[in-house]
Amino acid sequence: MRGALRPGARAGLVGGAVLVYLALVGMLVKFEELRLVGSQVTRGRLLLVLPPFAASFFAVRPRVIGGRVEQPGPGVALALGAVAGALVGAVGSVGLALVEAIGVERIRPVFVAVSPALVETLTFGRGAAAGAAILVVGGAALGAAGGIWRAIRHGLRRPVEVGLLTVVTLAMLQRIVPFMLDELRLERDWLYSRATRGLTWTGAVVVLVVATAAAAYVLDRRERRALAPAAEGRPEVRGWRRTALVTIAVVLAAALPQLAGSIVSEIMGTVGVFLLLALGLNIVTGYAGMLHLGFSAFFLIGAYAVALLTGANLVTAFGLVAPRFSADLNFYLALVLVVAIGAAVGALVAAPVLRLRGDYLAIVTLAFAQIAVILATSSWLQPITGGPQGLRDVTKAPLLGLEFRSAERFYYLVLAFCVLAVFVSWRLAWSRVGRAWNAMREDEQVADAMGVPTGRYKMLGFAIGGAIGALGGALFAVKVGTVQPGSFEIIQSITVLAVVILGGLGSVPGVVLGALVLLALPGLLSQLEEFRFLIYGAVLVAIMILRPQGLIPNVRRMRELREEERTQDAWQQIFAARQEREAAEEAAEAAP
Amino acid sequence: MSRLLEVSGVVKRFGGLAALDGLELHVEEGEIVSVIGPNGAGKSTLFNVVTGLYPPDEGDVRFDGRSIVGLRPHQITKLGIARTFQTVHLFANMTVLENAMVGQHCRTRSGVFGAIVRPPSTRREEERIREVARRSLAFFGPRLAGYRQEQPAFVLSYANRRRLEIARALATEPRLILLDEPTAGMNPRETLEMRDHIVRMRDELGLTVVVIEHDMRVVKGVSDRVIACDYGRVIAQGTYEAVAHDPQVIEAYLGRRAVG
Amino acid sequence: MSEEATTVRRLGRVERLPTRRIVLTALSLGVGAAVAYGSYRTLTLPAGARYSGSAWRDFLVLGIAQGAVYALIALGYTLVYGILRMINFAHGEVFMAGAFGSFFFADAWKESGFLDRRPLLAVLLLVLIAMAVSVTVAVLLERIAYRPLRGAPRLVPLITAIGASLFLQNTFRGLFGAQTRGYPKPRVLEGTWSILGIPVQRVQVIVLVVAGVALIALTLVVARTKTGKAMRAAAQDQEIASLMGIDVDRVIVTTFVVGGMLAGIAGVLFALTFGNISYFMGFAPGITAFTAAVLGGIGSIAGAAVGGLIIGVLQSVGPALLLTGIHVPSPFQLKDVVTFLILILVLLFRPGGILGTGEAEKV
Amino acid sequence: MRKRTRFALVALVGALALVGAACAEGGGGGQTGPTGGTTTGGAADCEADPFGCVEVGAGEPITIGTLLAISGAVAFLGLDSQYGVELAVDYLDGAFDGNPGQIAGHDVQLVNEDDGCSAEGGQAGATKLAADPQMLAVIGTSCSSAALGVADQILADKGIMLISPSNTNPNLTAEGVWTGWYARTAHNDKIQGAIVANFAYDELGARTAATINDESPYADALAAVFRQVFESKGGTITAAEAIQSSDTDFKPLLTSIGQQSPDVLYFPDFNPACALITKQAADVPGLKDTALIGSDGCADPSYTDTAGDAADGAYISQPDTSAFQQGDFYQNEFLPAYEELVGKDPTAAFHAHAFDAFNILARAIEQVAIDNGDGSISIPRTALKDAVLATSGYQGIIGTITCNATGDCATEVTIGIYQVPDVPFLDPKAKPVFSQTLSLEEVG
Repeated sequence: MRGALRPGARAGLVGGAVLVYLALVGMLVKFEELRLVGSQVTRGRLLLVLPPFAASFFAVRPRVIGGRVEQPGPGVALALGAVAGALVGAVGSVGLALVEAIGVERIRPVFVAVSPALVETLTFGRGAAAGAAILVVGGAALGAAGGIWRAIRHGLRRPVEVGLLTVVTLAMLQRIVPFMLDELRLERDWLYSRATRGLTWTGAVVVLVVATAAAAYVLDRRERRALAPAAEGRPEVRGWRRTALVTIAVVLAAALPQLAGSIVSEIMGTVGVFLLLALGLNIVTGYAGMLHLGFSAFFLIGAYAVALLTGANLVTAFGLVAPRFSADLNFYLALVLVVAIGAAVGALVAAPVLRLRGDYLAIVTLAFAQIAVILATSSWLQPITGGPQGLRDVTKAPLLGLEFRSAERFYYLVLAFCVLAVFVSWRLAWSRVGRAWNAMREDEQVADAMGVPTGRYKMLGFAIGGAIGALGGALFAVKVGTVQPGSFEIIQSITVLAVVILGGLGSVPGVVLGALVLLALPGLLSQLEEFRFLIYGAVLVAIMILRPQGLIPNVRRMRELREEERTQDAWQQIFAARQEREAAEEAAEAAP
Repeated sequence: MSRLLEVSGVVKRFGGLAALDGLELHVEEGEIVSVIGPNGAGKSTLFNVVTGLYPPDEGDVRFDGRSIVGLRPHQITKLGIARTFQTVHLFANMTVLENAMVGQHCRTRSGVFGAIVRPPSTRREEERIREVARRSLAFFGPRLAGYRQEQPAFVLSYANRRRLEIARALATEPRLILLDEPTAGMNPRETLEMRDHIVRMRDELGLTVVVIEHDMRVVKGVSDRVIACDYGRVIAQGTYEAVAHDPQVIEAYLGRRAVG
Repeated sequence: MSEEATTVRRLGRVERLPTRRIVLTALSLGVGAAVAYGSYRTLTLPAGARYSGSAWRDFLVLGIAQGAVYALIALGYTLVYGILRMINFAHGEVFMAGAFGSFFFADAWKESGFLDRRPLLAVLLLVLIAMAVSVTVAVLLERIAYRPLRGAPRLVPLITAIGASLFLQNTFRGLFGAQTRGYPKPRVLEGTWSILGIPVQRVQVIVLVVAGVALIALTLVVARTKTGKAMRAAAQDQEIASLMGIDVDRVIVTTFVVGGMLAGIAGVLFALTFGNISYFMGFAPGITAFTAAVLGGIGSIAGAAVGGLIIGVLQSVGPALLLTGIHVPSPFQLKDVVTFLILILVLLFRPGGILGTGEAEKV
Repeated sequence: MRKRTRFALVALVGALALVGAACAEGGGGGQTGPTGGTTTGGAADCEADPFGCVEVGAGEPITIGTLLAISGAVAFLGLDSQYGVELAVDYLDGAFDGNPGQIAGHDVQLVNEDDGCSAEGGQAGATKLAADPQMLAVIGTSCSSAALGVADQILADKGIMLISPSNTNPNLTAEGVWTGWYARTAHNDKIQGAIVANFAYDELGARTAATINDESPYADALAAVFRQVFESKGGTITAAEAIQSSDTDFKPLLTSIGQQSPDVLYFPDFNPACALITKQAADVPGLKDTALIGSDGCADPSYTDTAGDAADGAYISQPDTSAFQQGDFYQNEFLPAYEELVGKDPTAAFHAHAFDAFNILARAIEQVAIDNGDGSISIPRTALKDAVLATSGYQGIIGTITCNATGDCATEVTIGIYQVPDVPFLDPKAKPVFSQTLSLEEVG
């Protein structure tokens, strides 16, 4: 029995550590205020409930024992869960006791989040002893619930999980969805309360029921389809469905500002700008295989170039003045120049460093980006770049009398260029040029020996990547209307690289999805306030561990993966066969 | 017959060690020449120098009468020299067909504009690339045909990887092909098959072939002429029989008497 | 001769001239001329505007001290890179963690007077504490963020490293607050000591001594001990090393432990030199140290040390020497530009870094 | 695969929720939406107001946004202001007791966004805040770059007042740039720059000066104003240097400045740069007799913590709040409450400005809110803006607040020059060595 409870103890301690972490880092208190459902379910309370529940959920996970998957039965699950949950509570109580013993005022100079408010939260306003008791007992109860939950049949559990997740998501989006509903002129008071701003209980229940039912239906259908033998003629159906899906996607993309309103348009505008950058980087890193850590340099070049070419003003302490060099071109004319500049700079930077191996190239590109930012900030170039204060009054890209000032309009501008860039990327991928890049990425020397002029193709990759990146920069300048060096720090390069790798190196749909996930999610979840980057970092780590090949791996890597699965299958078969044999031998031995 | 390849006085040093030490050899058009010699004799270095991967320290390499020293590997490939590698180097994640299509790179020219706009000329060219690649793969009969062409290269068996590497070289439409141990790691049946293919390369495709080979049955079966190397020099050349009985060659292979 | 000509013609666009060599030569000549000109103009400025000899000496000493800290951080990058071929972007945060961890003790000991009473012991203890904290963070980092990705595509751990870096920064902000804090220094370390007749900041002396000892210790460990051998073996080829009975996982953990220890030392030295810490402090030195590791030849221990020193000196001497004379406003703002340009130049001529191996790929 | 399905499901359920909502509307729902709510007293005002009214139903909170730099390297600045706002909400009932007070009988709901201290951060945050039809006003931004031409314009387009506690860039309230919906309790750089120049030239008798500014627009502008005024008075600028705020090693730079031995070195930066400059300047022979002057960006305890003894005798320019500190509110009530909330001394100098900004806003709301008699109120947007801009003679922590025609509410600013260790962030009763009051008109 002691051995059996070990996973519970381990999960409980980890869960306790998480609870303490959440408390110390200040999330528990900070998140208290936001109400998710009614006035009872708050973000902070949800956070408090989560560790014991999750700990027991993990404690009760199926284990592979002796090659067989074993799912603990309900009784064991209950016990294990309760142990795990109680331990989480106990760890919290120990922390609480420590705080009481040492005194809040003495801990606080070190751990700033240990405040009377935190103690209040953790003791539920009832004093230390009662608080500790509540933590342990409540933890055990939650843990037991978590254990039982895990023991429930998958087919029942899954839909409810989806339902709950939906409720929480909608509640977290309380500063977006209600306004969307408003803009669509839909009644929303039944769903979102005006007093708490969160979901109403009615709304939450309705959403839960609907989402659960929908999930159950979909999951059930999928399972059944998976079991059914492949029907004939399905490829055509698929083709038809794909067309329909693409059509729906296009219509949705086109109607997005009308449907979703300004916040989503704004976020999508940012996503679009970064998508352009990511597509550019995807050509350099994904197609041609050269690690580029300083892609924000093209972003900067595009933005400054368009600002200077279309007559933006310098910001100084004494008002706005014209930069020392500038032109007053039409935006679209300027854009052609900007793209050319981006390509030229890309090629020029690449030229001297073509021989460098991957990581050295990475640091050189990083240096290149740093140099660009420092020069843009410098007093030396201030008469042109405006130094720290930058340039403002960038053109709003008037086209036939139409300006792209509002987030909704800008969305269309950036959408158009994104579609263009996706098209170009896609065409390039499946062409002689794309093949040459691919060969180079696989093995540079052999590609050279097979007749691919690798130097030229590297430069070409940099040039095209740079051109697309500069285009992104130009649109960024139009979007913000202001160009400042602070917008082009290294972190932007890193974000773009993360988009490409997260999405799947070399995969255009992957890059699109990566941009949506990495840039839209933090924008949407602004509920996380100052903890945004903390959670962003954690999510980045988690996603990469769970899906190292990217969200949508490119076709070539997908093949690689299937192969892995196949080998795994083979191993399992061998393993199973051996087990069978061993079992038979054992049986034979046991027989008299 | 004219001299297609002429290597004269080539020296290539790595650190203090001379892998090629004043190597002299030539290959006539339409010939099949085997290069033999013990490990470290400089055979692969010879290929690397000829194909431009290593610049020679001294000496000259002439192809079809012109010096090709200082040219980049892709330029040499474009002139008509193709090669395979001692250890297989495929583009593992590309399909079999794509691997062969890369070989056509130097014979085609459509660029970024063509890729994006895809005018009729590009489409025709792409069609041609595909055609040549298929033909090169078809050289090995059913081995690399059919569904295999859409598979990624890394799923191929070892022998097929060797074959694909040769097919990729053939797809560059060379005049001279350099094969670096094409039968290494193959079983006896596959080895014999490869021997026939080497002969077919000259007879059917009209290629000049230089092959580095350890398997003496193959060497005997294909060679018009055999060149034996040791210490970066040619120690004997001539017919198989002559070279095989050359005392210097025998000594090189059977080991030198230790000094003293 | 005529044959040559026909070849060139037939090759068409194909170049025969070693373009690269020409470009490189032109570039080096240009840069050399610019450096010479800039230095000449600076050194011949009118007497009032010219730097005195002691100013140059101070620049140099400062650069070396700063460089020693960079070198310690750079070693963390180099060690991890050597074995995992991965840029550990979160290493700057490991460094920050050490400085932060020791801060609270330093602060308390300043209050209690222990720091001034027994400065040597106190600093030693601070270093140990910082090492402990940094090692903990480094090992957790490896366990949670990197180990599950062993064998994943090469760039993937780079992203988890970035994620971990953000996570750690914000964790420290949440735990200990957002503001910059003053890091106390034992009174003994105020002021200067005279070494060979040159007045040197006492803290800088400590920095140089500690960094030197750490470097020598590390070199000995890697060269002499069994663990060191295992590390070198794993750096050569993990697979073979594991076949030879080396527990590669353990070697990797050891690497992170060693890197963490050095980062912890660097953290305290940095905090003592500049007297302040903040949760953001790891980022900029991290990038610089990484640059130093590459400049010296990433994967090479001596390279990291040399790279760190060169970068330190370049940053403090470079802008003054090269830019003042040609009247670029605010030359020190451009110190990173100077540093990075020199880095690029070095890599052009020595693609493997100053002490790096060329590592020619074999076909 | 599993995950993708889950995302798809979430999307599907979202769509279903929309459909559900549509049905609810069709069926009448049975709940009353405030948009259709009846207004009695304020109907005329609301109709007259080009931006209409914000209707706050009975029991519903008043929504006020903050748009401050709460993450990244400048989090210390934005969080400090945010705490100021939170304390102001707490103090609405006249006591710092942890229980929030009310405005016009309604709770206050704060919606916090991050301005990222950048133009694009300001744009994203302002767009999100502006999308909320209930959004009445926003306290922000922390950084001038987030407001200038970005947040100020986006919010103005929606008739949402933006009141900044810490923007000091002169352009924001400059003729032709001011949006009409922007006000600030922070002092215009023009005043601080001018007073520091006066102090240096007249009081210290300095004739040569050097400046060091970091890459923030704040520092760049302040240093520029200082240089201009100092030169216009007849002084000479020997060096106008710039640094990166992440730099730690300023010795070479200071040595080069020391070549000219200027009488004054002005560095309007943030810590740790301020502190490191001060500390390292002590070791530079050329700067032995140079007076060091930092700005309000330097004014927090880490300045002296880091610089140590080297800071002794250095000057810090910051708003002279001594007159009000003697009133004890700041010392005896505000600061303890701040420490209670945050667990630390203030990290920056603008919490008081944020507190005051919120209070003039709250006062204006009280003034213009129209009580509909049923517990709901209507707040006309334009009237609210006018009421804020009409603030006159309000006694805040930072002094008497009177807004001028272009939104500068700290119009008569008293900047004190303090000398370490006699500085407010070390000794709350500190007295400045020099104090001057200038109005915006005087500095032009």
